[in-house]
Amino acid sequence: MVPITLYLALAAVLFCIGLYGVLTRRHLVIVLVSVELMLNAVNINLVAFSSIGPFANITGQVFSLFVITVAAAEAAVGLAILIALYRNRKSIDVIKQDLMRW
Amino acid sequence: MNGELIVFLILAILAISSALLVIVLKRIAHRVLSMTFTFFAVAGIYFLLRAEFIGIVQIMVYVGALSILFLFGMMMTDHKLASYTPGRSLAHQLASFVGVLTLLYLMLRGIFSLNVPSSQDISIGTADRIGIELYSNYVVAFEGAGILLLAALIGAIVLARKEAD
Amino acid sequence: MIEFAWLIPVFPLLAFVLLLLFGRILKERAAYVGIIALAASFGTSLGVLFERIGGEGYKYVVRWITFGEHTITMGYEVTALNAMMLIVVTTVSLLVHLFSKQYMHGDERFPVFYSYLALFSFSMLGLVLSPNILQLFIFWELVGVCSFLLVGFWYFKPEAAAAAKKAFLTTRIGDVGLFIGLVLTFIYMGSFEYETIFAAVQNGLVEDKMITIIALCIFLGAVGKSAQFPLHVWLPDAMEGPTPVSALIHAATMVAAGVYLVGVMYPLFLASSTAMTVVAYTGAITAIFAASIALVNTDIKRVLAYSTVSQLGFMMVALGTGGYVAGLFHLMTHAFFKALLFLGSGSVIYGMHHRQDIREMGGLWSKMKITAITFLIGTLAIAGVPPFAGFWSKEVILASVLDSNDPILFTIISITAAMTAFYMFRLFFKTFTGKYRGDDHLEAGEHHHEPHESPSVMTIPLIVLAILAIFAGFVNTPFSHALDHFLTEGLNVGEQAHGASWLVPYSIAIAVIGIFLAYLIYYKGTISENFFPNLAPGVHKVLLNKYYLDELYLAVFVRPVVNLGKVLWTIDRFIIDGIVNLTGYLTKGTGYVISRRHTGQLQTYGLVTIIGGLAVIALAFLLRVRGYFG
Amino acid sequence: MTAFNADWSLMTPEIVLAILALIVFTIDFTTGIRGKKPFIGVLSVISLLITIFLVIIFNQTPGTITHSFIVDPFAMLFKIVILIGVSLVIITSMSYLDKHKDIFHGEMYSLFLFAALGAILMVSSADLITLFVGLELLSISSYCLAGFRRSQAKSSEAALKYVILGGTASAFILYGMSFLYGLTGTTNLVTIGENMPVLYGHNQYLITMSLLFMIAGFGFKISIVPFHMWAPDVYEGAPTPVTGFLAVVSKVAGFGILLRILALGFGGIYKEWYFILAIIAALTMIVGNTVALLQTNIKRLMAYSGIAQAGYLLLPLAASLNLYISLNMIVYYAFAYVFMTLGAFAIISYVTDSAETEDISSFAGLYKRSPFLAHAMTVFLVSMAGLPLTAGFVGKVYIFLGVITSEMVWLAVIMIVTSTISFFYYFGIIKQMYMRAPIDESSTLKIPTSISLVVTISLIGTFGLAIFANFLMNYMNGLNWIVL
Amino acid sequence: MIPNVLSFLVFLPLVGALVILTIPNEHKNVIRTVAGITTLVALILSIFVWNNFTRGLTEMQFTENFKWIDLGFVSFNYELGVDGLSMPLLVLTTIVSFLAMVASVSIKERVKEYFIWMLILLTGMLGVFVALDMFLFFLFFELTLIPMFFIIGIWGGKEREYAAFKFLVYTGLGSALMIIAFFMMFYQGLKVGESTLNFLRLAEIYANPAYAAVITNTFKSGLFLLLFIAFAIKLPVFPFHTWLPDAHVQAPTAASMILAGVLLKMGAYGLLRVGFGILPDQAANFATLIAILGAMNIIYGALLALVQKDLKKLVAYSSISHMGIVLLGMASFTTAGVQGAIFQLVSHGFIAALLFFMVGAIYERTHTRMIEELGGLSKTMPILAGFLLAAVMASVGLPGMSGFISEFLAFTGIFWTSPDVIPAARTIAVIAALGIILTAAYLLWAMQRTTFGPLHQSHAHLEDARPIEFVPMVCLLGLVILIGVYPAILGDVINTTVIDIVSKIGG
Repeated sequence: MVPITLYLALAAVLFCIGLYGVLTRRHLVIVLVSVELMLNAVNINLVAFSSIGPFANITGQVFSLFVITVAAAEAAVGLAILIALYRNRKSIDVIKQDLMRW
Repeated sequence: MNGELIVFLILAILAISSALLVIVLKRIAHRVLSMTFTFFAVAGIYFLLRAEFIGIVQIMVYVGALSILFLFGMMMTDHKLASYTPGRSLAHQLASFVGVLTLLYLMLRGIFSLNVPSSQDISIGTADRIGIELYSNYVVAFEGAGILLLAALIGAIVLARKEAD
Repeated sequence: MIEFAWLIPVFPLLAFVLLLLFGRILKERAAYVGIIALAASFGTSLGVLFERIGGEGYKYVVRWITFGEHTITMGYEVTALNAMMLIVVTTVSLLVHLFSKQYMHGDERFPVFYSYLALFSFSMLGLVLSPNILQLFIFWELVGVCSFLLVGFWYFKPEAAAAAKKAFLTTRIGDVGLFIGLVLTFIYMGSFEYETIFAAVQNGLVEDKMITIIALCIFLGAVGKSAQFPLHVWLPDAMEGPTPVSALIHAATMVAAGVYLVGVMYPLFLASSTAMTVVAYTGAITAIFAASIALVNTDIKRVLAYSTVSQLGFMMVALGTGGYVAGLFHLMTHAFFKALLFLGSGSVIYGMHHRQDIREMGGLWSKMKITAITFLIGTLAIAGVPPFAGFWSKEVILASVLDSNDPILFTIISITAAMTAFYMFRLFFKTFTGKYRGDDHLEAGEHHHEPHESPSVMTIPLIVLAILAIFAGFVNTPFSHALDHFLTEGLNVGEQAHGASWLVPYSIAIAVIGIFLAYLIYYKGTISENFFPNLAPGVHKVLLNKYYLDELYLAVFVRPVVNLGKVLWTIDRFIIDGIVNLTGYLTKGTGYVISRRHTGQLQTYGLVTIIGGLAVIALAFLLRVRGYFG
Repeated sequence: MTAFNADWSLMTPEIVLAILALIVFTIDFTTGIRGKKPFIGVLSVISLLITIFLVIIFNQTPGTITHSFIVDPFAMLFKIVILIGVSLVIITSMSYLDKHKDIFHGEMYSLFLFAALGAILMVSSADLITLFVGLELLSISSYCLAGFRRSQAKSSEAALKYVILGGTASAFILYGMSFLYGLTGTTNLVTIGENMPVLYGHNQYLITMSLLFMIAGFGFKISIVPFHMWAPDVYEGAPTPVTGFLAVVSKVAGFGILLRILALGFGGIYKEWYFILAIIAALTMIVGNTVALLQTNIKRLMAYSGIAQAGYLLLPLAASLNLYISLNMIVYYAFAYVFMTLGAFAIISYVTDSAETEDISSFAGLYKRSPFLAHAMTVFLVSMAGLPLTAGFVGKVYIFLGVITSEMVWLAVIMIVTSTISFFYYFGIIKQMYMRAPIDESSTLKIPTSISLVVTISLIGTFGLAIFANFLMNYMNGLNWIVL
Repeated sequence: MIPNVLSFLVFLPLVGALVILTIPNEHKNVIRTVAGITTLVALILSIFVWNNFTRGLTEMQFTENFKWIDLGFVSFNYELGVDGLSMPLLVLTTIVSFLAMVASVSIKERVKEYFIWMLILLTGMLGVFVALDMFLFFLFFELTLIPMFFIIGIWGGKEREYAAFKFLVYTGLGSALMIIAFFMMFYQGLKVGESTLNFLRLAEIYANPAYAAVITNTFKSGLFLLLFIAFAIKLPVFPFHTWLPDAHVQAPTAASMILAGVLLKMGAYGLLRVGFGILPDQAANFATLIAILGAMNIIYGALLALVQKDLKKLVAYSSISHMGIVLLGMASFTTAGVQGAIFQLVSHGFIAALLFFMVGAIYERTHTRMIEELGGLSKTMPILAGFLLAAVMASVGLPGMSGFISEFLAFTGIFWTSPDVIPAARTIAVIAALGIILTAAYLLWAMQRTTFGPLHQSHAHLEDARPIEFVPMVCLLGLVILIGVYPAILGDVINTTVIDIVSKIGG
């Protein structure tokens, strides 16, 4: 029987890796991937709580279902924007995306 | 019981390491691949948690759909960038690292301070239970999600559409 | 009749308004408006005087303002003193109006001049009629303004403009003293009404120290107005104004207001020996000081001006030594003969085509007889030769000084009297006797003007004044103290001194010495003009430069103040306002610094968000732990 | 009670709006993707108006569906604000779209409608899941809308920044929510709120953490410092009506939901978090107002001004007040904010388009080119600066009074001082309009009906709310805001 | 007896502005007339109020009151009323504004906007003087900022925009402090269960010893200091005065007239109404400070005026100097002093307006305000020069003109002050009295260099006063002299209120 804290810890780690990815990677696709990672971490939390949490019930898994849906939608939109941007700038280097500043 | 722990540790390590690979690898294809592994591992975690339905959804959506989507996205844009050295200034990377680490520390501290009895009986996340829950209490959200997907669809089409004609 | 006393100032006021509105139309006919108005006032005041001599007084007041439960009233009052003053003022004023008609002839601002004169007459008469000291102060200031206007009448002459400003400012200094004096009076005596004040003083409601302070403050006002040392500097400069103005304002009436003020407040002064001494010595110093300058000055009007200052000093001495009547008596006589002298000098200047330096004159006796004779009468009067008016008044002054048995004062006064006789006759001799020196000083292209006698409209006033200068003295002689009784009855001004019998010959002697010396130097020439200058060249130089007082004031008061202003302005602009602008810049600066974080790099944004978020939360909890937010 | 025997009439407005939105979309779909489609715009506005009407009808009586969907005055008022906002935005964009061929009209309108749907769904949901879905519906539509000028690099860039940071923010929110759920076993805010004090006793740290994660996430949506960094860029890049939409609708909706969570979920442990908001509010006002001083791009300037305004809106929450009074203030100011900001954006959208520059100088000499717009703009700016005879003034004074009565004088001082600073840039625009010569003297603007309509409505709103404030106030005073 | 006469009075200008809004730009004269008539009617109304104002009452008169915005725990009320303190200022406002309107004929471009702003400004100013509710007061107080910003910024001189912003933000900051103080005051009242924003009610509450435990003296003192600074900025008091020279100099003539004539008075009015009215004891405690600042203002302003090269700046600084007398009078806490302060408000209102008008008229002709570029103006424009001289004399405090009365009363007051209110009152007073000399010095010096002296060639042919210009000049001078000759006309209106204010200390 694995204690819930380990699951949560795993989630936390993944979340932070994702966050770090968002903050530092240059390749936009990877940045989007990192966002997905964060959402996955959230899911782990939800599922863990819903299975072996103090008040275990199914709601958490329903929640995670919605999260997955939204994540997918977000990824789709993100990539669409990515492509539109690529058309305009011929680059998906994050660092180059600073037409607007100050 | 220990077996479960071992499985968990394997999956966890797999997940974390492949997640790290997503960050550190050079070739973009490799990165997306390792991302897929991460998703797999996570799915495994779900099974470990007896959340079969979610696990399956995870595999279908993430491993199936999203990875492909990302690969497409990667192909439609240039992949030369992949060969770049990770170009953020060291200061930036360091700052991010410190920041994220602090955050992680705070989170873990909270997580390990958690003092609730984890319930022994594992509730099994079967499709029917989820379905009932979904259509009884969360029907509103469900409909909302439908619209959301439509909106995302429209948006994605409009944005990704070729400028021609 | 007496209840119509208010008409006396109103006539000139009407004239003023009339001239203000229609001056442009009236042109030189403006003179008649003024003359008629003054004549009317003169008539009325004669009537008032006779009734006052009949023994009745009159007072009428209306509420002026109420603050808290205090009420101040305004109105008019006829007393013995101001009945006398009314006559003096109206007479001289009327004559000056007449005189000016010719003297100012052809000046483009002729109507303006008359309107100013009218305004002055109004203010002066109002001053005289005031029932309380606040109202007196109000008119006091008004006459000051009139003097400012008239001195600066030829405003396009820089000297005139400067002189006007100087006159106003210098007197203003005194006025502030007076102002404070009034306020204190009101606070301690609860009223501005003379009776109330005097009653308060006599009943010892106010401690002596305060009485002294008040008296001195008020006296400061008098010092300013009556050009006493050290505030006398404005009067000589004021001679930049038209000569009739000098005669009216800076000889006969306004400058005497200071003396009049002391006279009016006399019981207050009497109550403080300190104040009396100060008055006496200020007067004495002024007298000899001015006289000494007059010895060497060569501008006919300025000599007269200094003599005025000196004579006012005499009056102060008199008042300071308890000679209430003496002072005011001299005030009256002086008004007449000094007006005479000024108008005389005016006539001379007119005859000399507006040249004023006595070194360019001489020998005018033959050329302008009436002027010369009347001028001589004036000179004799001021020199104190019996039976002319000046003699009598000066005699009483000496009497009261002697009575105060203060040897220093007595000597000063005696010497000054002698000096007076001397410089006046120096003036007379150099102007009217000897040969005409006008042509010696002709500049290139300037052709000879033959000096000529002035027309009758100018000489008639001279004659009238000459007569007054002769006979005015008889109202109060050692043999008949008419004025004495008239002024002092029902008034607590102390016992009036009536000098020892030897005073008459003594004062005559003094006068004669002065005259004789002048005769020797400037008529006979047995002593060279340069004898005394060579004797003590330093002194002569100092005297010529009026003791360098103007320069001193400039260096000690004017320049430092202006510089202080400049310094403060710099501070104001660069420090006080600087701070204001700096705050603005700092705010902008903050904005700039912050905005630089918006680099357009979304990952920077994320980073800032994370770090910032952590920081904010840390800060929040830190403050919480520190016990803020309860 | 399950969903099957619930009183669905409560949801009428949402359902109707959803249907109408779909109809609009279908019509657009059937009429081809290109070309002008003003009728679609009109349709959308009509459907929104219908929804407002329905909201007023059906949301009078409080009620709930399976505790996941609540109808209460709070929800109703926020819905009205939001719907009004969206309608104004759509009307504005009708004239905007005429000028910009590269935008697909129908889709834009549909997305606006979906976003509106998401927003109103969000503000009346008391369940984390419903709430989250609504939020994402709003957000995702906004991401797309921000990038709608596909030919413009700036637009795409804005969308990109928005989607990535927005996604991260969602992740934060969700992470926070996951703990909330885990520790209570329910996603229902009401239940959570009931257990909160006890829960806090046990897991103080985790609760605080989850709260902070949510504050961070929602803070991003309502762009408060330090979660505001994205706003200026996105506002600048997005099509102007969309900027208006972001500045008003998403912000107000975000406030609504933040309020809902804090009030319902964490109301019990109020003392444990208000001070954080206080500090955030202070920072927000300072940063927003000071940085705005230097802006030359009008949309960017409005972004910072919007940040500052968010600070003011946050104050009632930060100040430890009676909840209902805070709600009074926020709702009143929200109304004021909608009118003055959207009025301003309508003008900005039109003026910047006709000048083909977004620099403030595009307003130069506007008083000559179009007095009406100039005067109207003046009114809106004055209102935003919080000067008299406008709704902004009343609202600001009201909030200020509240802050004072909560004994947070330092906060009050910061508020009033920063809003004085804001005079600089608001009147800087006025300076351009009245004290600078127009770039070309001749050009007088022909104002399209749609713009003048929006401006007029906003003008009426801005003045009306001030002079007849009492109607709204009286109504709100009588309210039992939140049904528990 | 007109019902709600005050509301009519206050909002009439606003209506006028709306009317003008409907008139097309090119009908300049129509616009001018409408504006003029509106202001004239306002003037007549105010005089009507003045006449029906019952002397000798401490109560507010012509009161109006209804709940405007009810916030549950408090309500912003629409409460108007006048008493002896506000009555004269009300009339002052209408008079000066009307004359300013007349003086505005010199405005040639953007006439419509100009008059609209002027009228809105008038509403604001009138409102300030009649509002009894703190919120309302603040509203009108702030309202005056906007039009003045536009008027300075559009029709002003070279540095107009800088001046406009400085005025806006600086005085805006002042009102910010004010509203903080107001609401803290309200909140303390709320604590003792009295929810009101009404000045008079608050005065009662703060005077009530029963509440002393909650409304502590330290709190009151802090409050008063805050209020003082807030109003000091408007008044203005050294060192918060630096906005004034810029604003006054840059503003167009009419605006300068209003700025100096009315706007400054709002600060003093606020100080009297709120500071002295509600916190009399604290005011008394700070009396020394106020008196010192007053003396400082007098001397400082005078010294700076002495060295100004720009005639208008000189007048501006003279305004600062004259406001010092107001402070001095207030601080004395004697009937004489306070009445003197109010007299000074009114008299300076007229005199400053007149001076600024004269300066404006001269500038209009000579196109310079630099003193050394002027000179000998009496030659070419005797009438204007004459009026300028009269104005200067009034400003110097010549008896027979209103300035003297206020100076006299104020100084009597400060000399009268009991030592326990102000320890060194007399020293301060004597120092301040030197200011009188300085005033005479700088004004006469300016006269000597502008109207006197040799004529400046470039001004050989200048047109003298136009008929229209006689209206402001004669009216203002007439009023100055009227008050100077028969001060009771003003004194009787204020006296009772003054007694009331003074009686409050130590109560």
